[in-house]
Amino acid sequence: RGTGEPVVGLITKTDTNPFFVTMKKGAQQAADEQGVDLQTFAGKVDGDNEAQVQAIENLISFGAKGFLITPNDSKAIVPSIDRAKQADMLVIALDTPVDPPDAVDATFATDNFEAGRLIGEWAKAKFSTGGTQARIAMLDLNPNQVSVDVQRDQGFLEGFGVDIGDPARIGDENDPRIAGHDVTDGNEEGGRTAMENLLQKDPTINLVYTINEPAAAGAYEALKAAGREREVTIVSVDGGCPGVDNVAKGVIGATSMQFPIKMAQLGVEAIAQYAKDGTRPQNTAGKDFVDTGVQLITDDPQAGVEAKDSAWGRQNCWG
Amino acid sequence: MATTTADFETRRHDSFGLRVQHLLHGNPVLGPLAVLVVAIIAFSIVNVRFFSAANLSLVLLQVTVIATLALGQTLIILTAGIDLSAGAIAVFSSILMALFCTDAGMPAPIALLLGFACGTAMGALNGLLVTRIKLPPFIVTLGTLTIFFSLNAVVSNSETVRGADMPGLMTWTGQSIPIGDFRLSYGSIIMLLLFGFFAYALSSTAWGKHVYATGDDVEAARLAGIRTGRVLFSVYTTAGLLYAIAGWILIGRLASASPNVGTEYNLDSITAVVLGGTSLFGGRGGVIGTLIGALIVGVFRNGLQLAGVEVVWQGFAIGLLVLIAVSIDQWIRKVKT
Amino acid sequence: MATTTADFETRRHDSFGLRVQHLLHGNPVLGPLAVLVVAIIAFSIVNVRFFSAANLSLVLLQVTVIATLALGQTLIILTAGIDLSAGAIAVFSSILMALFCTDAGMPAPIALLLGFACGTAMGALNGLLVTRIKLPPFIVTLGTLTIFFSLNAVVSNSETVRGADMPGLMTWTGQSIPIGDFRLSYGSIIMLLLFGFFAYALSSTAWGKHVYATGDDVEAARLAGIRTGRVLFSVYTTAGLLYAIAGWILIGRLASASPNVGTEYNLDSITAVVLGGTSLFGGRGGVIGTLIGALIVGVFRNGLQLAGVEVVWQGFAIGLLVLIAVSIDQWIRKVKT
Amino acid sequence: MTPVLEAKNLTKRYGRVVAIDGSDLELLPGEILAVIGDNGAGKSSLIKALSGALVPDSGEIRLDGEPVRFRNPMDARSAGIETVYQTLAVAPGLDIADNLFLGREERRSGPLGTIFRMLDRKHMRSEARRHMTELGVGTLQNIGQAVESLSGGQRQAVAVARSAAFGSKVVILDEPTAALGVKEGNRVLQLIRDVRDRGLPVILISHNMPHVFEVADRIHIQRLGRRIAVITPQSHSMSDAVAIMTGAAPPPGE
Amino acid sequence: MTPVLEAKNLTKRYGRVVAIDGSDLELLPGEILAVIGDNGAGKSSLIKALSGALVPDSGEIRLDGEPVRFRNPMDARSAGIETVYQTLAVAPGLDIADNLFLGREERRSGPLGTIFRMLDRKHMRSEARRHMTELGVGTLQNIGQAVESLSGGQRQAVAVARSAAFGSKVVILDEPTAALGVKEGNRVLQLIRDVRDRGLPVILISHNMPHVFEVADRIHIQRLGRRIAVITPQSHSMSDAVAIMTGAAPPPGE
Ligand SMILES: Nc1ncnc2c1ncn2[C@@H]1O[C@H](COP(=O)(O)OP(=O)(O)OP(=O)(O)O)[C@@H](O)[C@H]1O
Ligand SMILES: Nc1ncnc2c1ncn2[C@@H]1O[C@H](COP(=O)(O)OP(=O)(O)OP(=O)(O)O)[C@@H](O)[C@H]1O
Ligand SMILES: [Mg+2]
Ligand SMILES: [Mg+2]
Repeated sequence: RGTGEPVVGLITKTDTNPFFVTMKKGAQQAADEQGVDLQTFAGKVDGDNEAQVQAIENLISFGAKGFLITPNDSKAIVPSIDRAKQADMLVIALDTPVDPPDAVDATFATDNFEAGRLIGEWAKAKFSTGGTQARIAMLDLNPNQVSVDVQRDQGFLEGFGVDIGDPARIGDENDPRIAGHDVTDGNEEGGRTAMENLLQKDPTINLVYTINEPAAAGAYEALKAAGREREVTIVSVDGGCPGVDNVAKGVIGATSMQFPIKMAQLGVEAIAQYAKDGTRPQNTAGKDFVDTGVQLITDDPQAGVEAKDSAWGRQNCWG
Repeated sequence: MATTTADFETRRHDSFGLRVQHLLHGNPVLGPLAVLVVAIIAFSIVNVRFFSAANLSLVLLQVTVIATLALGQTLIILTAGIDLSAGAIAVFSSILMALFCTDAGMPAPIALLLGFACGTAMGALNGLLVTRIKLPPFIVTLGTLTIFFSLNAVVSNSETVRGADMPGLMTWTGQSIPIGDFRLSYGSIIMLLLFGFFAYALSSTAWGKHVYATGDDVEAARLAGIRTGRVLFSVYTTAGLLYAIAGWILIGRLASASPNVGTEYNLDSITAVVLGGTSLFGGRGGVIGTLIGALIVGVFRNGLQLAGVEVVWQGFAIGLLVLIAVSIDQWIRKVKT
Repeated sequence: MATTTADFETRRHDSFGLRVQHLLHGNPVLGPLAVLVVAIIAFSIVNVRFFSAANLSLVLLQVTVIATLALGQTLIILTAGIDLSAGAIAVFSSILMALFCTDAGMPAPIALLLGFACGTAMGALNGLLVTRIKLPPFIVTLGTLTIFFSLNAVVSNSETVRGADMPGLMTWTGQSIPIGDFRLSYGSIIMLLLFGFFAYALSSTAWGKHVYATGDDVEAARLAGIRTGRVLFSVYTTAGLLYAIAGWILIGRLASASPNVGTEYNLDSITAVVLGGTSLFGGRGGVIGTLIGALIVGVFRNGLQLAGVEVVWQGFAIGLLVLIAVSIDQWIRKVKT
Repeated sequence: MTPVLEAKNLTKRYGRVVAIDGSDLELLPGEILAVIGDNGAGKSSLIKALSGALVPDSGEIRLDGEPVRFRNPMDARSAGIETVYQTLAVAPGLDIADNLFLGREERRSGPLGTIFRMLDRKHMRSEARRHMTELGVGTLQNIGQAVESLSGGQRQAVAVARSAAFGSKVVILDEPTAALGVKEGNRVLQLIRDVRDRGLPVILISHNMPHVFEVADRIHIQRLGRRIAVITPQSHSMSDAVAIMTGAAPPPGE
Repeated sequence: MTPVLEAKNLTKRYGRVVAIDGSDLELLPGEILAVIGDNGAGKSSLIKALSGALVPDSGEIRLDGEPVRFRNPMDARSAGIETVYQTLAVAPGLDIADNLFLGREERRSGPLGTIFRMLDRKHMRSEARRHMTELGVGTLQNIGQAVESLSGGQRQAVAVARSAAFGSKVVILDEPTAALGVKEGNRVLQLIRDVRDRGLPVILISHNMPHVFEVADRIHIQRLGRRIAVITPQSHSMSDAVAIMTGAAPPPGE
């Protein structure tokens, strides 16, 4: 240690999710290019705010120039970020914004509401061409109403044309097309169990929104076991390579791809820049964050919804 | 009973109530069973769809992995231990066997057996630490839990291995035989056979008696000439194998091997064991109770969703129901003495 | 020692080794302490920055909440119980006191006291279920854990309450007194005072003896005329209060009350207790060991990060180190007999 | 003379096992009442019912002629009934002094005791050593030893010392000399006489006939869960007693 | 005549407590050797060292003249030494038959036993009842009762029955009659004689001098952790023995 290179921190939600693993790889690559010393931290589980607070404390004590963080608790992390900023650090939120958003110097993120809205619009177009009445199952993350979960869920419903009520709350809609909500913890097992139970509750479900692609894969297994996989459309968000493969195989109808490597690279570059000459990054015009983009991937394109196919997706996927 | 007039006489004079007492006395699983039956009846009333063959087969399917884990957990808890690494071993084993037959290109049976061997070895590691260095099981398995989870993340690169990329044997446990509307998966069949096997081994073999004696009072068992170290080691090793089998069943269930599942497995499996009436202090209980305990949890989870209870309130309801279930069991036990 | 020539004689003939034995025999916390010292020395060698006043004060700050929770947990484990709801009570109490003084607009001292009262009541609920319905503590707190977490989500609407919106008293625990480079937070002071208080209460009051006797052998304690029900109830209730205080310290530490923290608190607090040498079977151990146990975990976490160990491998290293720490402790104990 | 302690028609069943089957007992003021009977005759169960350690299924208990209901050992203890159980009921991890004073610890005098509720450990320890020496247990090397590491007889002495020191109305001893050596056993017999001479009646369960015949004023014979006779050392010989107890001879008066 | 079992200069310390302080012991073929001594004299510790339950700090143990090292009770047991400990060492949750056969369960004959390793529960139960009846414990109402619910004496009978049934070289009994009734105690004495008559030597620890003098061939007197004398019932009277044991009289030959 002690190479004299400026220290840059990366604090992810967990260290087991492929999304963050990818993000870390991207950051490491950029750090090597920029000649900075990357220190990585992670929460023990999703939602583990305290580990992130400790990570910031450690970074302050290391004298880091700045750090990138995917906050586990958007609000609760803010006081720690304030302390870091007092120590003249550049703080960048990655993937998940903090609350209030201007507590950080910049946010490099997927517009999760937009990601949800894209698959919602696609599904709406598909169902209106098919002429069938939709029965929707909503497979969310967990009961905590975290921002990513809320934004994707509400974005999807908005895109599909459902009155979403309070856009900050999941489950306050009373559209009869929604057959039910359940939580998946964002993994295959949760996805399968939730799908199984919702199918028991309402066997006529034909459209499934999933918080991410592992949950989608689990939901597909449940549908397959019930013999309904052909009649049901699954939409998801992420753009991981297994997810894109599943689009190609017809398991997932459409998914919104996000770009974690880009997020991490932009973030590391911004801090390296700041370390060099003190310039701070600028937000995307009209948004309170730097939108790293989102791309709808489907092999069943619908009129009026811009999309790329799974071949393009394979080349640009992560993980 | 082998004997005697005395038995017979007391019995003859018994009131009906006392006979029920004796029945319960001889069959400690009746408590959990009563809870299960009540739960099933209650949920059937709330939602008629609950008590359909299709839904019940779903409940069985959903508890299969947890029940298999809880079987290993029961063995360990019977020896007054506890295993926090159960979920980690299962998930890590499933990742290993998946990687063996995909990345490493081994034939499926070999990959499977090697996966079992790895799970067994992980269990054996726990056993060694417990018996040789004489560390408390809680801390041993807490340590190996984090170790296995890290290794798991490193080895798998946190990436899911798809079932489609594996030979059919790996996902075979997920297939099922339809019996009318009831769909019995091979995984569930394996699980039930394992339960039968261990119910027998615990009640009718010398090994079973030694497990109970060791859990009851390890010092007394040692003085009575039981090699308690060997018994404990055999239990942890066996549990490791059972977890690996649970890992195999898990691959079938998810049609993939995912490194990110299973965070709740330990608590869930311990819950099943305790709901099934096995004492955390060792020496009392059995595996059939555990099976019922696992089913109770599965029935609650599924039943609440079908009853349309909101997700935030489901946790509340499950907590409450667990407490009520154990209270009922406790009440039934009280009648006994 | 009050007595006697016999003592004195054996002592006089003792070799140096035997004297060390006796020292360790009389002071069971020396084992964990040795582990802590070794860890500190090792990490200081790896990275000089570790053994700085600033960094050590950071470690103390980082363990404060866990240590306070582990204090309550120790009381319960001493009675042969276990509390899985510790983290949930702390977090729920912190949310409640935050909401009392923001949404409900109460004056800060009242909100704080009401928050403590709520935590105490939650502990008392555990105590009632354990003593009245005689349910096993594991299952009681498993049930209330999920109940409290759900209520927490419902009450808080899963939203974080910002410290900036609260009166200063609520976040006061996060402020600190600088002693040179060492920054001692008020939260840490409260925690240390609580440890002192309970170390005294356990070793030098009748209540403490009754806690030990109850944990040692509840039936014997009952026959000896101890109202074991009351003792248990007092322990669970006190633990609830301690968790609520931990919740207050948590608000200061995070400068906010967040409903989503604390999922790992139970395991962490139990780890601290066990590393501190308290037996999960009750009746053996004490709170000073727990403080050391909590510090061991904090030192490992911080030291590994400073040593530049990668995140995936940190879990591995912590698992390994926990095992090594307990092994060393075990080895020291062995010397004793 | 009203009996100090009286049990009428007590019954206790465990599932299919009958432990007490309509048993009576009377303890007169100032007497030593021995209870003898085969293994499993229900002696321990009977005195557990008297000391609140078990709640009988039916039957009545009277203390000084008043019906009482003990729901737990603490109830009986506050009524002045002190019991040494056959299983000893000691807290294995605590030391001798702690066990001796368990449930009625002595506090320091002054504010340390009243405000800080500090125990007077030194005094309790020296008292403990005194009690143990009084019982003839001189082999004790370390008064701070945990009770679990004591020899069988030493442990029994702890339990006996406790009851003798604290009984205020009735002292019940379930096989107090079983694990004791000759000298220690005799000391306990002496102790029992001392307690009686202090005016407290004693119930003594023992299988040791010489002991029983040495100290008892009356002997209650228990058989198959019920009292079948009450004799005195004057009216009957040891072999008569054993014969009645084992069923070899009919009980007197039948 | 080489002793069957011989201990030389055994020592065992627990921290500051000395339990065995350079003690010797010799057990000759076919004899009943009684070990007596005050409470805490180290009798139980001594025989625990002989049966592998504790590993002495120093000293030597010889079986049939060969030095042996028992690291655990199983070692001693496979060498044919069967022990009844003072703490009884029964598994409280198991029933009588299970405890009696613990560690050497009997399997069914035929494939059920060899392949399925099924226990012959029926046979073990009837054997258990036979053993208990042989010891005079006739009050047992339910042979399937868990041992923890037995009376003190019944529990002791289980432990004694086990050792008597299975000892093949030496039988060691640590206060086997302490909790037993008169009849049951006499049966155990008879059992001890029967075992001796089968050719097995027996070590009997007891505080009951009449019992000791009734059955013992030689009497080993333990005091403060060491053997201070070996006498015989013919050479000394009971009161001599007690005097030597308690230190009131000097050991013979000094
Ligand atoms: N908890 C219990 N469950 C079932 N049976 C029990 C229980 N407690 C006692 N018994 C039975 O009740 C009967 C009487 O037991 P008790 O302990 O009163 O006998 P005792 O006269 O004290 O014998 P001992 O002289 O051996 O101590 C015995 O047959 C015993 O097995
Ligand atoms: N584990 C232990 N730790 C500390 N001291 C012990 C331990 N075990 C035994 N001792 C001490 O060693 C001495 C001898 O004990 P031991 O049990 O051998 O006596 P004993 O002769 O069998 O007495 P008794 O007739 O009362 O059974 C006693 O003073 C006892 O307190
Ligand atoms: Mg008795
Ligand atoms: Mg002894």
